[in-house]
Amino acid sequence: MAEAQSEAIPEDPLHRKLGMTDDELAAVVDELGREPTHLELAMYSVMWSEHCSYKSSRAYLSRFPTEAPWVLVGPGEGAGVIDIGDGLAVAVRIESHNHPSAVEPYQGAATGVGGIIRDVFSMGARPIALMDPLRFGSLDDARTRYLFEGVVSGISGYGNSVGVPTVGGEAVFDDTYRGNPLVNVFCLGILPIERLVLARAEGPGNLAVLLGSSTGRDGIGGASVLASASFEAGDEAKRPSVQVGDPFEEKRLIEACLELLDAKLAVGVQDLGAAGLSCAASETAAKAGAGMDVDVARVSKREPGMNAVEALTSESQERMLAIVEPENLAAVLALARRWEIRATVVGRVTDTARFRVYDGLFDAIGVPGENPRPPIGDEAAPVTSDAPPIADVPVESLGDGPLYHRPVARPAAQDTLQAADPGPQLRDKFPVGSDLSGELLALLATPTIADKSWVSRQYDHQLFLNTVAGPGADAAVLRVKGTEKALALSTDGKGRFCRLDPRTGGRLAVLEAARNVACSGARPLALVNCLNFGSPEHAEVMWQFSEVVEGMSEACEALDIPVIGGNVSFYNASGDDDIHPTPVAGVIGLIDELRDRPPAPALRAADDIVVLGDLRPDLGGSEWAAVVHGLDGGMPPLADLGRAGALHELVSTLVRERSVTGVHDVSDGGLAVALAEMAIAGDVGFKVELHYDGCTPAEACFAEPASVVVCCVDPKETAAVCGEAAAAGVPARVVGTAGGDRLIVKGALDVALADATHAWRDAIPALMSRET
Amino acid sequence: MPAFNAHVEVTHRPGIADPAGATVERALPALGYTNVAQVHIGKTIRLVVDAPDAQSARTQVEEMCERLLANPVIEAYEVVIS
Amino acid sequence: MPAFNAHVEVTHRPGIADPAGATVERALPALGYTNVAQVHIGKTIRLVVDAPDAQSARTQVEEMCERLLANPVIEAYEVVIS
Amino acid sequence: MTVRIGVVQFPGTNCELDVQFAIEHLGGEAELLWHGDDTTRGVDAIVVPGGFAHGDYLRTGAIARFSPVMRAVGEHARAGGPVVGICNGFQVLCEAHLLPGALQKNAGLKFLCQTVDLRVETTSTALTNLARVGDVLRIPINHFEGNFVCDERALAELRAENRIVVRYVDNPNGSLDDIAGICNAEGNVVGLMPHPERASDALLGSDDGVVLLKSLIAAATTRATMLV
Ligand SMILES: Nc1ncnc2c1ncn2[C@@H]1O[C@H](COP(=O)(O)OP(=O)(O)O)[C@@H](O)[C@H]1O
Ligand SMILES: [Mg+2]
Repeated sequence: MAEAQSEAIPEDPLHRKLGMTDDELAAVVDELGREPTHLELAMYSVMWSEHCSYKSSRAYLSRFPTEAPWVLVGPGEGAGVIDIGDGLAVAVRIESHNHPSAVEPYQGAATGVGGIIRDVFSMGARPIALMDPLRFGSLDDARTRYLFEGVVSGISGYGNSVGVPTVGGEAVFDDTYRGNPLVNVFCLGILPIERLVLARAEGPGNLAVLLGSSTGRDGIGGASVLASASFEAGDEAKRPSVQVGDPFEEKRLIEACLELLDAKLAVGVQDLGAAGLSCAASETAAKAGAGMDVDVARVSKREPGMNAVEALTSESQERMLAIVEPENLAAVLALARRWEIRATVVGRVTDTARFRVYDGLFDAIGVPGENPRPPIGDEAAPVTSDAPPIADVPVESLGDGPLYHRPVARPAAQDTLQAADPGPQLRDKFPVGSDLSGELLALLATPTIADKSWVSRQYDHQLFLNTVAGPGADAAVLRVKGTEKALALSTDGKGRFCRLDPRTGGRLAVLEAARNVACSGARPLALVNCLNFGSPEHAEVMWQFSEVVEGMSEACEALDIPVIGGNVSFYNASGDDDIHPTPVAGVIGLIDELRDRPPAPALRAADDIVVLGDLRPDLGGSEWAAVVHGLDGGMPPLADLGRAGALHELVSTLVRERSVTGVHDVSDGGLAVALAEMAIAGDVGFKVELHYDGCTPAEACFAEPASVVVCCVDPKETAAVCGEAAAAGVPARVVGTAGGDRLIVKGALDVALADATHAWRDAIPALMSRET
Repeated sequence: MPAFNAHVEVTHRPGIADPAGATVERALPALGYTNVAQVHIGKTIRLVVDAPDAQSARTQVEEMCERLLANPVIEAYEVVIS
Repeated sequence: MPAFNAHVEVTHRPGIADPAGATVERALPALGYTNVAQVHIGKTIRLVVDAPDAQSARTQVEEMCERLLANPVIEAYEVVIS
Repeated sequence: MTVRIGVVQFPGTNCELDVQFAIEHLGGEAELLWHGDDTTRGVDAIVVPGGFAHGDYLRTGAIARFSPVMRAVGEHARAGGPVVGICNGFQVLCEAHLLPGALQKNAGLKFLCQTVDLRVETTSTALTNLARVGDVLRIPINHFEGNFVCDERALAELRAENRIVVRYVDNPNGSLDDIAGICNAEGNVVGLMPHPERASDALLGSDDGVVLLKSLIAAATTRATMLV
């Protein structure tokens, strides 16, 4: 490696500029038995970054229960895959694109959608649904409105065009996210089981074919220090780190890759995401226990003068790597030509167990034209050069990043925070007999609770003719064509609860998603999670992280839901303040037989209203206490896993049997808000009486107990429903009836349905049309 | 105050992908134009602004570009006042 | 054959509504620009065309405009060759 | 007799499988027509479905209309064969001059996916022959560029010749004269922004689109009979 010697890194602590510690560099030197070349150092720095290596979180993630007979692929692949019977499987993945979206909301969100979709079709699944759990600061702030507007347009612009409907999501507003919005995206795909493919570079002699966009200087990030000619500080600012998404390219890639897999023309497929080609090529080889030679000269570059570091670490969008047997190459190139996508042989699988990069290894047959005029391909790729590699490392070592056990400490202020129970103050302020009508209207108009049609109307949520229940339902329900089955999806997670008590908060995130899925009559099959946290270098954040993972794991175990994938996003902070710990749980449920539409979260006139579950005065972290009254301390609601499981099973059964005409779970805003939402959806009022031991009327209305579901029941069925509840050990109370045009909780509130509807429906549009 | 015509052209910053331009470039050969390259698609904004003088008109329009008309993170712009 | 730079500006035909321009015009006062009117948003296409001379380059680009780059039902265009 | 309905597929089209599914669900037979093939393969009727042909870059439908298949579609249309453009397909038919006018960005400058009420204005078309004038159908729209515009002469002609096929009851996008769909002078070429295939099954919330798709199948049948 004569060349490597001459390129050996200077005294200058370049590795630190790349975000590597001295120990990490020492580990690289140890691994290689020499100093790394610039290119090698760049590859290690991206592959060993927090984002790619999970070095701070890996130690905890193994806590999640991941096994069940129906799990085909668990965490660690592009997407988790479960068997849903009938020869079909479902691939699911969730990911964050928080930081890119804070810099450029439209493109940040758009490329987040593009990336998650690639994860899903890289498994051989056709992506059929997206969800977008979003968190922003307060909409009173103009910058937040700009971010919110941009993120929603970005998801709409990319998702609609690429042809994957966005069937649900969340939009939560809390000051903790002011400087650091959370943009998580969830994608689900469906596949015949025999098309399942893993990202494996099997078979020495097989070719690595780069499909899709040309490679530009986008998103090179930290490695740009190396990419610039003179290693002057500040140079990196000149490079575009914002990536621009091209949904049209991605749409063609989806079709081409699925056709490729249907025709069995590829033995493995992997998307290019973080760390670009260096990650995709080395990972596929490492997973197969093989080696990989990459020819950087063959990478189709968007700009002149790009060097090897740039070509290998670029995060240009809409690119895939397919591992192809040489005899299938011609067919692959023909298929790529039909879909007008670029296809270039950039590497070959070896049996060396090493990842080697060459600048000129293959002969270029069929001269690659200049961008952007595909289809471009080569007919074969014989080796023509015997120049030494410019990088040569053990393939395993790139993926084997360091593992950190960072300091963990419960925050000193945690006790004080938990002791600040909002209950007593609110009890003083709203004694029995207070008129709570204004409180209800205020809650309905908080953006977190208010109607999200402003968002979901911008999303195609119907493509593929599967959407039985879309935005507005507790869980999205998608029929599975060709079967009687349907899938139910929900994403949830409340950062305020996790801040008060992360373990309980972790449990609550899982419970809420599972509860929503139960409301559609489904049983939960799997969970994916996106863990959004502050800096792992803060011991308090690591404590929150470990507790949340513990809480989520406990809930998953209790409810028997395997975790099949996830994503960790650290370093989320507004200024110096870490965000509230915010796990998002995405639960996928299965309905075995769906013949007609499941009951909506709506009231039907003249039906009885039945409340199932334990009402409790849990106000800590509630929308009413924290947002309406600014009291954000206390303990989160009790998360009794056994009680929750019983409730979910009962609700799911009642819905499946169609014993209820409407159903909705209690979450943000409490029981009164759940009832009001059902009234608005059904365009009918209600009259109920809420008196419970230990709860004032205000607490009964606005507390957010974890396991409560409201049902609307045909009076002829009420006795039977209560009987089933009793048998399941779940409290059931008939609280009143639906009817009229007023929302009435006796002795507590009385609001015109029209006023409630306006408050709820107009809140977000009014804020978004604000001009200052 | 006199009125000035401002003409703003907003383009992608160098190095930022231009999918629309690339797609048009790919389509042209099929229409018989094999002699066309480097297609880039941008945006123009024409407006009339009241200002004491051309210099002040330019300053204001440039400020509008930074704040609203262009996205400085990915776009470059050019202002012509007449 | 020499290469020419072509710059095409596509605008709304007079009488055709320009919703994007109208929206920007409505947004500007809130940012403090009360002195702006007649906002129109259009599109530019820049390309490089090989042609024997400037006149032939122009003829070809105009033909591209008629056929592809602009929609004569709603749009007008202007070509500058350099 | 089984009629064959061709559904055009451009790169970027995304509603082709939905249209095919909905037609087959109603007993028709549908097959995809690849944009690069200069033939309609003898189908009896053609749907140009929704989506984002060529990414909608430059202008919706602008690039798609040059695909080889569009020459064959034009021929089919001029010979009186039924052609229906849905959403992006409507935009393509306008660009291809098979229908007058153009579709601009929605007045609110936002993408809109929502179910709207449509009033049927004429039944002498390939898409409405089984409906009744005045019927109000609940059908989803799903577009950013659905704001129909044309010059005054064209509008006068559309009105005079009774060629406005469906109107929005509550105009969501600023379309001229509340136009949601129009047809050519013969009524065999129809373009509309709403998606009848998305309202073809009560399980999905509405089956008001069935009458439109059945009309298309009927038009295809008539056409096939004529040609026999
Ligand atoms: N960002 C979004 N994208 C799409 N749908 C959304 C979004 N935010 C909220 N929704 C939809 O609005 C409805 C209400 O959301 P939410 O209040 O979070 O429901 P829940 O409390 O049942 O979890 C859901 O159907 C959800 O899918
Ligand atoms: Mg819910």
